Amino acid sequence: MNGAHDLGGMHGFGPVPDKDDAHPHPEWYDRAMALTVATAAWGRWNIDASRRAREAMHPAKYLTLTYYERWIDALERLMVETDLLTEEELRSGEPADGSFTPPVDAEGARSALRRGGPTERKVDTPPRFRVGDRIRTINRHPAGHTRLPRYARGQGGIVLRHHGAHVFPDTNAHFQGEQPGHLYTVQFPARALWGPDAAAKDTVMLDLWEAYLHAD
Amino acid sequence: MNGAHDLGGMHGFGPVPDKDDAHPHPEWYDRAMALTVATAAWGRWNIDASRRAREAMHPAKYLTLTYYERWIDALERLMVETDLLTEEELRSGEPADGSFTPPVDAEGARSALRRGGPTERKVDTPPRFRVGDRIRTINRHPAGHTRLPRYARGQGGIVLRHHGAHVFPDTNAHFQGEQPGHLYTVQFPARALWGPDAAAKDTVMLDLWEAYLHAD
Amino acid sequence: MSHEHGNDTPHREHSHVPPDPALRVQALESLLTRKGLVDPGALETIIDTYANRVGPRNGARVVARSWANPDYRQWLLDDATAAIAHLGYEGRQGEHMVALENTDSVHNLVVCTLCSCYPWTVLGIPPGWYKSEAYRARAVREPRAVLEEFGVRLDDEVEVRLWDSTAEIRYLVIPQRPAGTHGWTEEALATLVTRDSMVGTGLALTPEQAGDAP
Amino acid sequence: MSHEHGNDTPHREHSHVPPDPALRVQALESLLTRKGLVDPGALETIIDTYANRVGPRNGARVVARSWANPDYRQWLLDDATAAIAHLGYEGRQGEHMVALENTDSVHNLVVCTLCSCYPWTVLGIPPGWYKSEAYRARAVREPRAVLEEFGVRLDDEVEVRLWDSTAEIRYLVIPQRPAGTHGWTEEALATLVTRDSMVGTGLALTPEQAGDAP
Repeated sequence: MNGAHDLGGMHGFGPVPDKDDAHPHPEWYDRAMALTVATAAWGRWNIDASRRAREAMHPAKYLTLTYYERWIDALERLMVETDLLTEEELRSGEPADGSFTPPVDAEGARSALRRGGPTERKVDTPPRFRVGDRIRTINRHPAGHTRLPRYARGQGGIVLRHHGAHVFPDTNAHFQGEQPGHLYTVQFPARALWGPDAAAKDTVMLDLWEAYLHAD
Repeated sequence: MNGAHDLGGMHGFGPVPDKDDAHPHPEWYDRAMALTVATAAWGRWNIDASRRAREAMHPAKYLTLTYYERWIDALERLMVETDLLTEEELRSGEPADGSFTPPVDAEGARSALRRGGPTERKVDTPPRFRVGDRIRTINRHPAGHTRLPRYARGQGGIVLRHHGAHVFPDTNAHFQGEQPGHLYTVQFPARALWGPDAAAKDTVMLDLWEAYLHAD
Repeated sequence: MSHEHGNDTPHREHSHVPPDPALRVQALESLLTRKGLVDPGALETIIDTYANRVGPRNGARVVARSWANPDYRQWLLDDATAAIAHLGYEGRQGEHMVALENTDSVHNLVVCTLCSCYPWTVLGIPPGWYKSEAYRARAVREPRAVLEEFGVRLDDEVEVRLWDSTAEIRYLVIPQRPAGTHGWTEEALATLVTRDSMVGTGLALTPEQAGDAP
Repeated sequence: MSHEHGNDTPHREHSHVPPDPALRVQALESLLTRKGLVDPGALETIIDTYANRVGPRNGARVVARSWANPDYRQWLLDDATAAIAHLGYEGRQGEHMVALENTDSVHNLVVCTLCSCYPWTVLGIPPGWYKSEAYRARAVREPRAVLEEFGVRLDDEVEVRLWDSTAEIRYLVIPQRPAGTHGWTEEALATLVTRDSMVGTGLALTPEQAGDAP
């Protein structure tokens, strides 16, 4: 979706804030992060669905909420969407049913963090592109989740690296299957993306799935 | 600028609101509009500068304010920028000096509305393009005001109409002169802009200055 | 910025919405009139103009004449600014007009994605939906879905021409003349011309929809 | 929607910011633990992991070894995931690692424009500025201006390579080894490796900046 999350190239946000990062952060940041990680162990959604849920907000809301507020807002909606919570429980704060068993305890959480969630998959189809190939990205504006940002649509670049096949976010985010596809790092001249104000030497790299690319 | 005002193609705003337009609007809308029109008669800014001022907000603020709040916010800043008001007067609400004479009274306002502000200008340079020419828009991302929206950058189209030369917003908005340039209506296939989800027959027209175009 | 919010909330301050914009406008009006920057009579004239004198009835009269008078229609298509001024409608936000003709094969729709440009001289002040983020964002990308929301279903064979008002050219859509209006006066025809039909989000009313014959 | 606000304010409701996100998180945590959806010990483990065990010191150790050991450096450039796992750093948000080598002619900078992807296993939780709208919006369009804000001035001859983390590949920048560190131990070298230098918004500290010799 062309949402407020697709920030690359936007103006108007001012200088990068708090570059010395000196402020201690409030404890609820940690707890929001930990709740998000701990509930993921239920396996009812995936990282792409999490991102999709965080993006699926009115743009004014996205830009008004702070970072972890977006996480919590998305988490609540994901838990309702996947039947772990009801709207009524969220409203009241009272569990209607207390008979669940958490999927991970302290030790399980430690293992899950160390295991992570690799997204590389074996596929039978060979990659369509090789390192050095010239490609052009598609120019689509899907209503659903995608990882091809607006600034890089319809642009020409060169394949820099092939990463094997990875889970495809555009389907996985909507529980429509992993549909793994070949993933490439593509290099774009900064001037192609941004015009002559960019430095002539500079380049921009994105990791892009084969479905985002065609030969140029 | 790539601001929150550049809304073409965005997702996440939901259905078009209040299509029956049944709500009576509050009186302050009219007064915000009238103040904006009446102060324009000072001639200290132009319509492009007004638009520039309305865009020059943090994106969260732009999307949070209602329409006429943006107008008033921009008007206050323009009046300070052009020395008609001071920050202190805005803060206190008290004029530091009451010796001004309004540029238009009731009759003058009526005349000004009827006169409007035509933007066509005579220029010596002939138009570079003719009706039917294939052009491509530039892909630039200026920090200042521009009227080439993001969705139409780097796109190929056909010149549909020539409107003579008009005041160039990109300079005029910043008080850098009218620098009139030839203005064309350019027709783009909807699918070129939006991909295969658009209808094959549909087209999108934009009014674009020569500086935004090169031959394709 | 508050330390309490930590290090990624510098935009918090920007989300502050003044509690009452009406009071802010009132304070500004008071300041400007007392400082002598604005004449109260000028304000009343401007408000009265768009509340009572300039509105979609102007455009309806233009469209009705173009339906009734082929020479006028041709003039309107060739030089809308002059043809519209001939009926007395000219000035602010109507300095450079273009008329767009809806036909069996073409439907025109107007938007301003970057702000809310609108032909004030013939349609008055734009309605809220025209200025909404949703309309500005969506009309250009999915005009047919937006039209369906407005109750306008177009045949796939019809080309939608979407006009994004990026300069000072202002567009007036000439809707198709409804069937069953042969011989109607311009005054009667004008009652069928809605504001939405002149933006492209509606069609002209049929005599049945208008509910009364001339 | 309130009639008072009229017809173009349907998004007003969306601008509502919950007055206290800390209370919202507390309520959610209470609900989830009482319902048996989350184990309190799991939460403490996760918080402790990123507060005390996983952070930029991990990445600094990787970089220091790559400075001290050419074979390790080559391994890191060839297969960062394995070379980093060899030092014990693996798992969530570090499943697929790539190391980027800064040189006299190339400076690498990492951003995630679409969310805030970051190599947790080697750098921990991202700092606020990395997650900020300003950094996400600007780093990709004007990396040199952003670098100047961070106090990093690059020669025009240097190519800036900007990496937008759009997939699950996570990037670790290997900053250039500062002069005057010949013969330093890995432990001493690691003290020169800042978090920012591994994102690309900083350089490694010089011995003078670090303030103490090994």
